[in-house]
Formats: sequence, C-alpha cells, structure tokens
Amino acid sequence: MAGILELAAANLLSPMVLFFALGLAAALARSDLSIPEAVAKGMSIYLMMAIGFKGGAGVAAHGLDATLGLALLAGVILSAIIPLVAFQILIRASDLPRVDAAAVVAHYGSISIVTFLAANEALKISGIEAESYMVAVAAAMETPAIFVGLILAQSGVASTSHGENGKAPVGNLDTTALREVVLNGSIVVLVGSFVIGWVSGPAGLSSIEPFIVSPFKGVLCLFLLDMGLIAGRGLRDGSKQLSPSVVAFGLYMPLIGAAFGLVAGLLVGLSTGGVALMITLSASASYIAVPAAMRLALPEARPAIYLPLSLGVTFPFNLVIGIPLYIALAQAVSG
Amino acid sequence: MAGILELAAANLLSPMVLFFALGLAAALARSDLSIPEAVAKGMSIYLMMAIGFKGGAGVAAHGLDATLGLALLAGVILSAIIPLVAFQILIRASDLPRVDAAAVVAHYGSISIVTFLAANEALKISGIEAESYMVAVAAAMETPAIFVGLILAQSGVASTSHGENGKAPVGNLDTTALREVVLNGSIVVLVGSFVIGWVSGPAGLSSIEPFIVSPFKGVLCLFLLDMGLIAGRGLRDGSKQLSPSVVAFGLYMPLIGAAFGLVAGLLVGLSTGGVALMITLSASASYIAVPAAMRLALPEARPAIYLPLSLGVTFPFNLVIGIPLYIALAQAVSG
Amino acid sequence: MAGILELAAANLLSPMVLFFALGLAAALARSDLSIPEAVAKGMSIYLMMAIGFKGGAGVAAHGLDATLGLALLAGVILSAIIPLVAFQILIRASDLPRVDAAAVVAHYGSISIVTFLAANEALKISGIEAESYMVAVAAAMETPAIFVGLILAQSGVASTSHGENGKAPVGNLDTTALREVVLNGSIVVLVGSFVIGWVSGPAGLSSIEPFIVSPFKGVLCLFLLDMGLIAGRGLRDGSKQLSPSVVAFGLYMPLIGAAFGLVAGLLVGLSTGGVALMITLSASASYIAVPAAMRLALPEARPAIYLPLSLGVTFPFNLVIGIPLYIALAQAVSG
Amino acid sequence: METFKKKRIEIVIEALVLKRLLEVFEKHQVGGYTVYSAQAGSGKSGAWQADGVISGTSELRVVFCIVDASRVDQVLEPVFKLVSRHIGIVTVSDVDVIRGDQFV
Amino acid sequence: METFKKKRIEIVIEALVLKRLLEVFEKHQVGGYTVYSAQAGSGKSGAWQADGVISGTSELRVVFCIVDASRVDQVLEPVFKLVSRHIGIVTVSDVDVIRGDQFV
Amino acid sequence: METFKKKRIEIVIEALVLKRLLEVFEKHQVGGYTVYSAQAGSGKSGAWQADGVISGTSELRVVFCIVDASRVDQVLEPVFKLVSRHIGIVTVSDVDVIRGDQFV
Ligand SMILES: Nc1ncnc2c1ncn2[C@@H]1O[C@H](COP(=O)(O)O)[C@@H](O)[C@H]1O
Ligand SMILES: Nc1ncnc2c1ncn2[C@@H]1O[C@H](COP(=O)(O)O)[C@@H](O)[C@H]1O
Ligand SMILES: Nc1ncnc2c1ncn2[C@@H]1O[C@H](COP(=O)(O)O)[C@@H](O)[C@H]1O
Ligand code: NA
Ligand code: NA
Ligand code: NA
Repeated sequence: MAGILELAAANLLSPMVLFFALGLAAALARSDLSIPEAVAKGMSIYLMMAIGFKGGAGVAAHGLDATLGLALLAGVILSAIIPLVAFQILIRASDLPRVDAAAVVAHYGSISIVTFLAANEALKISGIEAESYMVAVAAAMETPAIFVGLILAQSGVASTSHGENGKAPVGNLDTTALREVVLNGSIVVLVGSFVIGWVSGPAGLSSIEPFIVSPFKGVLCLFLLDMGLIAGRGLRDGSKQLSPSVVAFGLYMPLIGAAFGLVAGLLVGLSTGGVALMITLSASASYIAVPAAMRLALPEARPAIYLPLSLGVTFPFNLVIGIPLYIALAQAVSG
Repeated sequence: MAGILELAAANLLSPMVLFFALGLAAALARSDLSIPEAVAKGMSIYLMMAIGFKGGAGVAAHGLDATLGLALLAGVILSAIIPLVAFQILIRASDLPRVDAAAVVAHYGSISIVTFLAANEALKISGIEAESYMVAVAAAMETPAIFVGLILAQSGVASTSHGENGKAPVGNLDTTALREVVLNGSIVVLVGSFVIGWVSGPAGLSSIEPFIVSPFKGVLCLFLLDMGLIAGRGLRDGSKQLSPSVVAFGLYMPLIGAAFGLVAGLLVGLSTGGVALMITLSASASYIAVPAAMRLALPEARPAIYLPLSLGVTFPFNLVIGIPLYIALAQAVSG
Repeated sequence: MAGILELAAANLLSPMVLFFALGLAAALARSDLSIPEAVAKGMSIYLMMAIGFKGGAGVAAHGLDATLGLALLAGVILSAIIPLVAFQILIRASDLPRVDAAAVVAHYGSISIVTFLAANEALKISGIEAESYMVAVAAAMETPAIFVGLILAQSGVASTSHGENGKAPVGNLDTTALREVVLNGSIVVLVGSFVIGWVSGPAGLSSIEPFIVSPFKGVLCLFLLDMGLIAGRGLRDGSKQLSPSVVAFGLYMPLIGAAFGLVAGLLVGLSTGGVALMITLSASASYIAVPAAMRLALPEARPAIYLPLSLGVTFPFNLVIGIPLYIALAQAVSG
Repeated sequence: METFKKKRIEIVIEALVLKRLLEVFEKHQVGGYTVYSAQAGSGKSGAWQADGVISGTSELRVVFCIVDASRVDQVLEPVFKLVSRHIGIVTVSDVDVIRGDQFV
Repeated sequence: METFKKKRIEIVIEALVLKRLLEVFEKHQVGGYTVYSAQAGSGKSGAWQADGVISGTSELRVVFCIVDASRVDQVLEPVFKLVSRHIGIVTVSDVDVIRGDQFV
Repeated sequence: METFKKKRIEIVIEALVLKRLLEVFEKHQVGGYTVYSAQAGSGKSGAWQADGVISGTSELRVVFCIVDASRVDQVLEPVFKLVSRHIGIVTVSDVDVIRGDQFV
C-alpha cells in the first residue's frame, strides 16, 4: 500500500503530469498560451513513429513471444466488449440520448496512445519491463470499438429524437468512411513504424536512436502541455453540457475497463509490465481515432459531450491516479 | 583589455552570432528564406520551457540562495526605474511624441530572453557559473516596465496630437488587458517550467535532458537565424521611420541600462556570472511581451518605431558587442 | 557483384527507404496521413542547415583539399552539360513540347539534396569516407542547369504551340527572377551554414552537435516519410499525364547522368566516397530549386510533368537502386 | 475591362468532411475550387479553435467555388444536403470574372 | 433552391485584439462567425508578414460573420469603434443563404 | 451607419508569383491588400494540396484588395496580365465600407 502511495506521489510530481497541469491551469486562467496546430500535429506524428519503431525493434530483438497472437486477440475482444458493457451502464446512469451514449462508449473501448506512453515511462521509472509488442496490441485496440459504437447507435436510432425528421440513417459507414477510419493517419504511422522497426531491427533503431529515443520523454512533456491546454479549453467551454452523471461515468468507467484488462492480461499470460499496460489500454479512452470516426459516421452525436469527457475527465484521471494504481494492481496480482 | 577583445572576437565568430548575421543578410538581400510561423512559435515555446526548467532544477539542486529574494526585488525595481530614466533621455534626445516614447522605454525596462540565453551560453564558454535562479529574475523583470510605460503615456496624453479628437483615453489597461499582459503565453511557459523544474528537481531534469539541454544551443542558433530574418525585414521596411536620434538611443540606452544592472547586481551580492546576467537583463529590450502589451493597451504608439528599434538595433548590438562587454565588466568589477 | 546485392539489400531494408515506402503506400492507399506544411518546411531548413554546417566544419578540420576548386568547377560544368545531353535524348524519345522538355532536363542537371544525404548515410554505413566539401559541390550544381534549361526553352519557343498567340516571351528571366533563383531560401541556408561551419570550425560543430548531428538521420527518415507521401500523391494524380516514354526517361536518365559524374569524379581525382557522391549528384534530379525557378521564369512548362517525374520516378529509383549501384561503381573504378 | 457575372458559393465545413465535399464537386463537374483553413469559429454547435488540436475533430475548412449562375442550384442542393448533416454553413454571392468561359 | 438575403461583415484585425472583437460579438449576440489567419498585408500602418514572427504583434486575422441586414448597424457600430482604434478594416457585402433562420 | 460602395478584387495565385503581384499593386498605388494561404484547390491546371510540400511550387495564395470602383480597371489589367501567364484566377465583387477615403 505504501508502494502505491509512493508511486502515486512520484507520478504526481513527474514532469509529464506537471506539464499537463500547467496547460490545464493556463487554459482555465484564459492565458493566450497555445501550441501551433502544425507543431502539435508534428509532435503527434513523432510520438507515433517513435513508439511504433521502438516496439517493432523490440520484437526483432527479443523474438516473437508465443503470447503475441493471444495478446492481439485479447486486445480486439476487449475493444469490442468494453463498449457493450459501458453502454449498458451509461444508458442507465445518465439521460444521454442513445446516439451520444454510443459515441461515448466507442471512445472507452478504443485507447489513448498518450496514456499508454505515460504508463510506459512510469514502468521504466519503476524498473519493470514489458513486452515490446504491447504497442501492436494498442494499435489492434484502436478501431474495433468504433464499429461496435456504430452498431449500438444504429440499433437505437428509431428511439432517438435526432433521427426522426427524415434525415439520412445514422451510423452510415460506407466503404469510403471505412477506409478513412482504418487508414487514419495516426494509425498508419503507428503500424507502419512498428513494421519498419521490426524489419530494420536493433541496428536500425540504434541509427535513429538520438532522434526517436533520447528526446522522446521531453517531447512527450511538451505534448502533454498541449493536451492540458486543450483539456482545459474543453472543460471551460463544455462544462455546461456535461451532467454530473456523465462526468462520474468518465471517472469510474476507466476502473471497470481496467478490471477487464487485468483479467485479459492474466489469461494471456503477460508479464507484470504487460499486464499493467493491458490494464492501462483498457482503462484509457481515445481522443484521436474515435472522435474522427464519429464525426464522419455518426455526425448526430455531439462532440461537445465525448471530447471533453475523454480528454478533460478520463485522460487526467488516468494520468494522475490511474497509472500508478494500474501498475500497483499488476504487481500485486501477477508479481 | 586583451581579454575583452578576445571574448568579443570569439563571440563574433560563434555560430549563434553568425546565424543571426545570416538571417539579417538574407532579409536585406531580399531572399525568400523564411521560417514558418508555427516553427518559430514552437521554437520560442521550447526555449522558454528549457530555460525555465533548467533554472528551476538548478534551484532545486543548489538550494535557495539567501540573495534570491533580493535579486527578484532588484529586478522589479530595475524594470520600473529604467523606463523612467530612459523616458527623460528619449524625450529630450528625439522628437518622438510622448506616446511613442513611452512605448519605446517600456521595452528597455523589460528584458529580451534570447539575449539572456546568449549571455548564458557565452558565460558557459568562458567557464563562469551563475546563479540558476537568474531566470526567475528575468521573468520578474518582464512586466513592471509595461505599467510604468503606460503611466508615462497617460500622463502625457493631453500634450500629444494623437489623443485630441475625442478618442478613448490611451493606456487604458482594464482588467482583461491586465490579465492578458500577465498571462502572456511565453511568461506562463517560462514561469511554469521554472516551477516544474524546481519541483521535479535534478531527477526530473535528467529524464528530459536529451530534449531540453543537449540540443538547446542548436535550436537557439536556428531561432537566431529567424530573428535575423525578422530584424532584417524590420530594418528594410522601417528604416524610414527611425530617425538617427532614435537609432542612437537604441545603441547607448543598453549601456545606461547596463550601468544600472551592474550597480544592482553588486548591491545584491551576486556572483560574477550573476552580475553579468543582471547587466545583460537590464541592457536588453523586450520584443515579445512588451510589444504585445503595447498593441493592446497603447494602440496609438507606433509599432514601426519600437519593434525595429528593439529587434533591429538593440538586440544585435547586445548580441555582438554588449554581451562580451558585460561579461568583461562583471569580471573586472566583481572578480 | 555479391557486394552490390548485399549493399542493395541492406539499403532496401534501411529505415530511410522504408519510411519513404510507408509514405508512398499511405498516399496510394489514400490515407489522410499528412505532414503539416510548416513542419515539412522546418525539417527542410534543418536538413540544409545541418548538412551545410557539417560540410563547412569538415573543411575547417581537414583543411582545404587542392581538388576543391576543380571539384566545384566540375560540378558547374556537369550541371550545365547534363541538361544539354538530356534534352537531345528527351526530345527524340518522347513527344513532349520543347518547353516541357527544357523544364524537365533542367531538373536533371541540378541536384536533389535528399538523395545526396541518403548517399552520405549509405557511405557512412559502408565505412567509406568522402571529402566534406562535396556539399559545396552540391550547392554549386543547384543553379547552372536552370539557365541552360531556360536557354533551351527560349531557342525552341517559335516552334512550340504555347508561344504562338502573342504571349510574353518564355524564359523571360529578368533580374528580379534571377535574384529569386540565386537567393532561393534553401540555397541560402545551405551555403550560409557551410560558411558558418567553416568559420566556427570543429569547436562550433561540437557545441551544436546534439542538434545537427545526432538526431539528423531520424529527421531524415521523417522527411522521407513526407517525400513518400508527396511522391505518392503526385503519381496518383499525375500518372495520366506521364507517358511511358517520359517515365522511362526518368529511369535511364539518372544512369546517363551517373556516367558523366563518374568520369568527372575520376578526372578531378576525388576519393572513392567523393566519386560516389559526384555520381549521385549527377544522377539526381532537383525538386526544390528548379521547379520554383521554372514556375517563375517558364510558367508555360507544365509542373504536372516535371514534378512527378523528378519526385515520383527518379527520386525513388535513386534512393532504392541508384545509391548502392553508384557506391559499388565508385568502389570498382576508383578502389 | 469586360467582365462576366458569376456566382461564388462559399462553404464552411468541418475538415474531416472536406474529402466528401470535394467528391460532390467532382461528381457535379465543378470546374474549380479553393480551400483554406479556418482558425476558429462559432455557430449553432458552439465555439472551436484549431490551435494545438491533434485529432482534427474540431478543425474547419472554408471552400469557395466560382460557378455560372445557371449551375448554382445543381451544385447547391447536394452540397447543402451534405453540410446540413455536419457542422457548417453555405453562402452564395455575386462576383464578376474576366474570362467567362473559365468558370462554368 | 430558395435563398434568403443576408449581410456578410468582414473584418481584418490584428491578432492580439481578436479576443476583444469576439467579446463584442458575444455581447451583441452575433449567432456565428469564422476566423482565419492572414499571412501578409499592407495598409495605412505599413506592410507586414506573419512568417517567422514570434511576438504575435504583427499577425492579423480575418473574421467574417453572416448576419441579418436588420442587425448590421447594431453590430457594425461597436465593431468599427474597436477596429478604428487598432490596425484593421471593416467591409460589408451581400450574400444569400439557404436557411434564413440560421443567421440572425 | 453611412457606408460607401467599393470594389473587392480577389486573386488566387501561385505563392511563388505573389511577390510580383504585390509589386504590381505598389506600382499602381493600391492602398492596401491582405494575403492568406490557400490549403488546397483545383482548376484548369489540376488539383493541388499544400500539406507536406517543401518546394513551394504547389502552394497558392489568396489576395484581396478593396479599391474604389473608378480604379478597378486600372488595377485589373496588369493583374490579369500577370495571373493569366501563371496559375490563378481573378474575381471582382461589391462591398460597402465605412470610411470611404480609406480605400482609394
Ligand atoms: N472556379 C473556381 N473557383 C474557385 N477557385 C478556383 C476556381 N478555378 C480555379 N480556382 C483556384 O485557382 C487555382 C488555379 O486555377 P487554374 O489556373 O485554373 O488551375 C486553383 O488551384 C484554385 O485554387
Ligand atoms: N453566422 C455565421 N457567420 C460566419 N460563420 C459562421 C456563422 N455560423 C456558423 N459559422 C461557421 O460555421 C461553423 C459551423 O457552424 P454551425 O454548424 O452553426 O456550428 C462555425 O464554427 C463557424 O466557423
Ligand atoms: N484596401 C485594402 N484591401 C484589403 N486589405 C486591406 C486594405 N487596407 C488594409 N487592409 C488590411 O488591413 C490591415 C490593416 O490595415 P491598416 O489599419 O490600414 O494598416 C492591412 O495590413 C491589410 O491586411
Ligand atoms: Na480503452
Ligand atoms: Na532591460
Ligand atoms: Na543531376
């Protein structure tokens, strides 16, 4: 128990969390601080490239674990099941229309790559190793939840007020949109870099290490400053639209997801670090791939609900409280 | 004396000064070279983050010097007094309207963070240490000068031709503008990173060192290329508006400011490096926080005067001649 | 022979080539992946600055080779002669109008700096040294081809259908345009950084090494991802306009250029690495300075021909097949 | 100079949907269009700002195309159908051009 | 398609003052607006260019809002008062929109 | 508020040629202009997109200037001459301004 608190305190005072807090505070205080869009996108691509490449190079170095296939499968299943569970909870706990609820839960089935990165760094500080292919599991969990979310929205369309007045059917995911979801830029960079890292192996990694490894954590801090700014802005403007029951969902849903991730991680037989990452992925909520897919395929759902919930409530919760908790959990159970 | 010349020569041939010269030359030759705005802003945020964090981590490492409080106080006083002195000089030496003169002198009370960075690098090359909290002094000197400048403008408004025809009163700094001045993005990042560096200490610093320490000087060179481009453009377009007496002010005022900084640094009891930095801060002129504040609170003052003067005259003077001089001065007096 | 194949295989699986391939594949699959323009420009400036500086510092370190003057002269001559040869071939082999053919061949006389960078990295991996001033040769080869191309266009204007209906004469390179061509931003950074590197020498280099040397290859990979995206987009949209005979020209012309470069490199008396770079420069085709100059001075020529040809055909050919071939050639002949 | 009367259709639309809007243009053989990025805005769906955003969700684009008055309705209908499902607005105004045959 | 006549107010203003302009909009209940970045310009106060600039001082923004003709004066007056103290210009033009009730 | 009728000339032109266009403006004493970046477009010369491009070749800019109706022809002629040699278009529309003497 002392371990958890210590880990939590260390986490709370880590540069990553503090830069996020700085961004949050600046936005809430209405400072004019902002990271240019191009720089934010550049950092996002950098982070995807780095994490993918390192994961792939790790697989090349340590060989393919027999559990990789299982872990990928578990990831896909988690990504599909968590939204179903979350939907049953959210529709009862709040008065959100079905369409909005469906969009929200798709975020919770999918994953937040920055939460994953922060958990990786926390593991590193604690000296715990994890399977390098976990980044592939992260990639595998990105999209299944989207399809489940759309099906949930579809099945409920007749009963919502949004679909009534003769509009096009919701959740209309044609092949163009399908391709756009699957070929989302950030997923392409993540998966592509994983493959490149795998093919070019440790030699390839060492040749670009001073770019993708050494400055990585610093870039992540700057990126978290930006995420703090966006989260703060979202909370400032969107707080009127988020009812207390929805905010509460954003706080307890990660723990439910975590429980699923924990079970899956143990069943698959991952290492302590791997279990911690599986928990983190399950507990985290998307704010890149899923919102984009929802705008395309489910425009009726309100982004003013799902964006601040994912970015302003669940993301900070995971960053500050969740990650040390999940690591402690993994240690307690699989140690 | 040979020491100064040697230092000056080394400074003149340093990559930092040469990249600034390259930018200046490119702009004057009307090359189409330009640094994208987003990249320039990203570098600016990076530099603030790095210098703030390093300063804070330094304070955490070396403990709080008893002189910190005194140094901060001295900074605030310098920032307020220098504009008063500068105003008396400028209003006599040139025929600038009071409003323009008030805006100009506010720049000279405040500070240029890049000049401060360049002085830091020059100290490092000379093997001279300085108090790490000097970056906090820099932050403290950013804004007081703004208020003094506005008061100077206010008191003179009746006598200028700008305020006559029933316009709103100048220097009208309402609470919104006040917050905007104090919460200027670059000040927030600088102060916030200082606090984060302090809290997370040397361990935090070492975790992001490959991002904020190692490449720092290279980024500064690229940033100076950009500043050279802007200074060159400003001189090209603005040279008609700058009378010889105003240009002269941009060259001798840093020396007057330096004298104030020297006295203050000695009174506070700073180390040789600290005195050199205090001189540099006093001698430097703002080109971020003050111009922005002037546009908001004193729109009648012409940016075509104060921007090229600060960026195109005083900044290069300090970069090329001032810094080695200030270091030599600090060594001579406090050595 | 086995050596070539091995080198080719190693090259094919290098992160640089693989990231280019990722970009190409993403663009052809119509992924929405894109690198923000500002980031791409920032990287481009970074690469020019780094390669120029390293070259200049190298000259400062190793002293001025007696062959530098000869190599520069050879570069200028190659840049002027290759377009003449290429024009005779292209005008016979394809049915391109003279104006388009003249614009195309100007690209082949000039050089691609990224191809040069990739060849440098390949040499480093093979443990072959090259003269550091070769980057100055690269700079010298940038522009002569442009003037030759414009003269070729001019001489043929009466016989083309584009110039008939009383329009302004083509290839009208007034002094403004001349300055714009010569003071192109990327050339200014390249040459300026070379001079700065030379002046500030190894000491200057070591002070900014963590910025311009260590992460260099990683940035190059990200830049190649972007080039893959642009090449893929160009091929996707421009493939209708490129006839098979023009595409073929894009594949065999580098080999002809390479032959010229080989002869020149041997005559000048370069080292094995120097010969390999001279071949690479001669074989490569411009996609920055020349297209920009053509739009200004020869707007009648269609960019939809020369851009995808240079970037989508010749660049990948050189990157994947050319470079290992040119290195093997240089080793075989000058070893 | 002699000029010809044309119509300028201007559309503000969320960035993610731009691709579909351009497909509509292609389908209805709109001869040309220009896209630029909006940086912030406000409307029925609330206020937004592009700075620092990484998902692309809250970015908007402005697209304008110059077409002949005779074709406005034909283009406007499918465009409006698309835009009204998403975040965005459509306006039409008068412009004069120099070469009439260029904008059909 | 049936369209409705509205007014488009377009304002070029220095970036630092944008926040205040939007506050004016809010105060006068302007239903929507769009902001984009200008990259360069020239006027009474001389020429400027955004590239590479770090202080934000010489950046300008363009803002347009579609309002009903009946409300133009009400909006224009405070907007013009603000803009005339700063660097910037204001223009008004006619546009047609499809849903009239959306722009009030 | 009292307004004055002026003309708005809007030009889409490739970025590399912008400098020359602004020289034309200067030569004909155009009192002001604003430039912004287009992000993508399509026309006779095909489609283009600015993202990721490093040569500047396929970037376009949009420039607008408000001038008095009496001066439109004088400005339009050299502008059109320049644009028609390059990639780009020119349109003219009506706007109202508040201070008439500001736009000549
Ligand atoms: N009809 C149009 N409407 C709006 N923009 C256009 C139109 N035609 C051309 N453009 C813009 O002008 C650029 C050059 O046109 P063009 O010279 O026809 O290729 C295009 O890439 C578009 O950005
Ligand atoms: N009245 C208006 N004037 C100008 N732009 C508007 C207006 N209404 C909406 N917009 C723009 O269109 C976007 C989407 O509008 P809406 O769908 O109403 O939220 C807004 O974010 C603005 O950028
Ligand atoms: N006649 C004009 N046409 C278009 N834009 C203008 C005009 N006059 C001024 N502007 C824009 O408004 C900004 C400020 O104008 P000013 O306050 O006159 O310096 C200029 O930098 C331009 O971006
Ligand atoms: Na999840
Ligand atoms: Na000062
Ligand atoms: Na060549």
